[in-house]
Amino acid sequence: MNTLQLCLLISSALFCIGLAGALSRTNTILVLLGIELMLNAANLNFIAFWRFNPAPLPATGVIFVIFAIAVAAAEAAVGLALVIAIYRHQQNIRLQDATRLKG
Amino acid sequence: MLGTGIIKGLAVTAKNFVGSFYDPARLVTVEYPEKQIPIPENYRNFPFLVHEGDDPIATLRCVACKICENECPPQCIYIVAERDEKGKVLKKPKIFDIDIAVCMSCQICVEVCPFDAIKMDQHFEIAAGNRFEGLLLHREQLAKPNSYYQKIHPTEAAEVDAMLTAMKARQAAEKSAKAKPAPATQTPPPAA
Amino acid sequence: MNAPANTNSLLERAPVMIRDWIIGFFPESLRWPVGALLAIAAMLAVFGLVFAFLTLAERKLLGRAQNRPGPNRSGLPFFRGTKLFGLTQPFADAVKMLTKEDIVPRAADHLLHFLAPVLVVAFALMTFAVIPYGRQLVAVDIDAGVLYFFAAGAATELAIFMAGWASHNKYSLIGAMRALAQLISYELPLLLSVVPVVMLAGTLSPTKIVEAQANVPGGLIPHWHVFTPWGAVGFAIFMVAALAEANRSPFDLPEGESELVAGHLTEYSGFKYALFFMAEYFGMIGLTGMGATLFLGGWQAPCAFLEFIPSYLWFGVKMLSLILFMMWIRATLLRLRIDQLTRLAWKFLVPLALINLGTAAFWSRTDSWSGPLQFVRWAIALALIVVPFVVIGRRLTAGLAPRTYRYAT
Amino acid sequence: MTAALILIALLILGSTAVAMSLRNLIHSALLLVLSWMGIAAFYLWAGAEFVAFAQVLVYAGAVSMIVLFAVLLTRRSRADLSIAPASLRRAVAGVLAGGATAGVLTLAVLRTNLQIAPSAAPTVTVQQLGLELIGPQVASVLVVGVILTVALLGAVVLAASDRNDGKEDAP
Repeated sequence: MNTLQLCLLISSALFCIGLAGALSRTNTILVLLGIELMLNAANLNFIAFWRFNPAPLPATGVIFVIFAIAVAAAEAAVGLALVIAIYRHQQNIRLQDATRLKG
Repeated sequence: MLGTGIIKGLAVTAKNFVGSFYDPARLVTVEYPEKQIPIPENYRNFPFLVHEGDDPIATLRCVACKICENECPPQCIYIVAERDEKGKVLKKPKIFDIDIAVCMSCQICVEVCPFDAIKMDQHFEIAAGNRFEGLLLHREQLAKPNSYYQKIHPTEAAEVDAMLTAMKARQAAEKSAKAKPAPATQTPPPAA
Repeated sequence: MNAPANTNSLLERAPVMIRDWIIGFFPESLRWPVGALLAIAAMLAVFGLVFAFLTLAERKLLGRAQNRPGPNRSGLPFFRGTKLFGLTQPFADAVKMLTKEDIVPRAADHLLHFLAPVLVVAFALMTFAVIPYGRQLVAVDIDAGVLYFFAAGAATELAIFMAGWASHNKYSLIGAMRALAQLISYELPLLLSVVPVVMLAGTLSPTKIVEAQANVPGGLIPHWHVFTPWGAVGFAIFMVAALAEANRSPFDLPEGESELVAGHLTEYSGFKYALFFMAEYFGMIGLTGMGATLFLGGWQAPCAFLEFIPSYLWFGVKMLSLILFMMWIRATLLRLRIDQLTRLAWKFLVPLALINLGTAAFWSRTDSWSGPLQFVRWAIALALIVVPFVVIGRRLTAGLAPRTYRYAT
Repeated sequence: MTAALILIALLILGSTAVAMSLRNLIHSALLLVLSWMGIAAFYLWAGAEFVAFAQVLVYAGAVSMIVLFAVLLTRRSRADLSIAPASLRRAVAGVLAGGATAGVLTLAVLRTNLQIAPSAAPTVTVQQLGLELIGPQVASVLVVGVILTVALLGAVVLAASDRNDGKEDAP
């Protein structure tokens, strides 16, 4: 096992923790955070591949991660605005209760 | 325009900042232990006992009548009258204690005293290390000369003194008037 | 470094020489960690002292601005009657703070309650690492130093939130929420005001930004960013946002002692309180240091013939005058309300900073204009600043006539 | 080198796992900040310092703030924060799905023959990044800008309350 594989294992473990969290928790905020963690795990992969690429490209992985971070920030903002809207609607943020499309 | 108010405000504080160095009259505070603000004449805090002569305890005006002790709302005065060998009550206090931790400066003791023996003091630096013994004043600490009273409350003291001398004169006149028709057999009037 | 003779004097090189002399005693493998530790120790000592005397300076300045003498009584321990203008006040305060009882509410979140003051000082100290204090005096010279500075600074607000949450006190929690709202609002103008500098200097490294503001040899006018139209606006926005980031008056809503007791500090006492106090001043030192670096030429002397004075002294003078200006503002302005605070950020500072970005772009495109065109360049740039300022400012204050007082004169 | 990586990995995975299983939302959020900082440490370890600082600035500075704000805004009392655990079935299903994915990914990673460069980390300066962004990647930059603007507007529209509380006083 080389260092790249170690990095990939770390990132897949992070991805799976995020996945398990997003699936098993009922709080909307924690589900959103789990999705954030999955995005972060993908970013770890980009950096790991960029770092250990046998034929290095100057900045590709870094650029990828910069865009991913920007999109993740946008996702967090919209997601949490949704959480607040849900809370205003049904006075809690349990995911099971948000089942109606029309309110 | 936006911001002009801020600049005006900054100018004001800068003026005060610089001015406080050049113009001591601007400083609103007094450096207390070195300098003191003169105390207004009618300021009062805790009572003291007036004495007339050089010996503070012997010449107290107080006759231990206990009126003030009875009237004191927070019950901070404790008086025991002096007795001679036969147990006869003398007209002076053996114990006169005021607990100024309890006293509320109401001045009722001064109002009710028929002999002008208790007056309000202006001494306020009374901090003590012990709040029980340190703030329980005995007659030795309470006794202060009439001249001190005249110094701290000049107007009031002048009235009291005028009244006392008038009373003394009247008593002396009555005494001399009584002495002619009949020899003095009665007890003398209470010492003023 | 082949600098001119007068920039290479003994005083200029003294800090570096002392460091080299001390790490000369250690074997080769230990030199790097020892040098880093020395830098940390020197920074802690210098800024600890600066912090101590800044507290005194602030109290003196506020006192004088309110026509009071300020603290002037503390003397020396065994010489009664000495006063020394109160110069020993900080040490008396320190002794008092350290000997006070450390009270933790029973319902508090004990771990977070303990971690918050530690973290807030740690993050504030981390920002010091990238500021260039002098010609060769920078602890860590990293390529993305400006970004590092703001990343570390953003984290302090997290520690303030932890303090407010862990105290289990409603005032603390309101203070923490205000701190969050304030940070979210003012992070944006702070970063946007820095972007033009990064754009025109073409680097994120603080040392290179300082070098970009170097004097023209023999020049008399400082070549600082603040003396350009976009730089002046950027500096003003930076200072306003820095006041908010450092929780200084008039943006000290998280503490707000008149309405929130002491905000997030309510349940802190003794040494932990002192740590928060220290972090506030460290934050102020860091932000003003970065402001001086980005806009006021960092350690550069104003003109070439003044370069015989060591660079770190110039830096100190600039930083201290900015801090004193912040204190002057504190003596003058009232605390804002929370809605006024966010309105000022989103409706005034952010649009202004965005327009300023355009001005900076114009300035960099017209770099080659000279002669009479120079005047045209200045006129256009100034118009690009003044017109939005007046228009947005009028929008902001619309409907607010000068207040009339019915009972006060 | 590898020791530092393992330490960082323990920090990231430990704090994330604990954060995802805690009942107190505030503790979860603060632990996630720790794990994001660990990820930034990983980027530093890999030599991508710009990304590391951007990660701290965006995640520890902005996203964590919004998360904490959302947590505080969506509760009625302090006790509200200790959310009841999900039903056992749901939890087991979630962990099983995560574990299965982890197994698949681990097998895939270990079975693939990945070549790595023995050389040091590729260095990328901020200037190179900037040139890359405004040169070949300029279209993506514009798209990301549009996404961010739309997200900002969308968040404002979603979170803004319908009723108007009357005019406030301006500063």
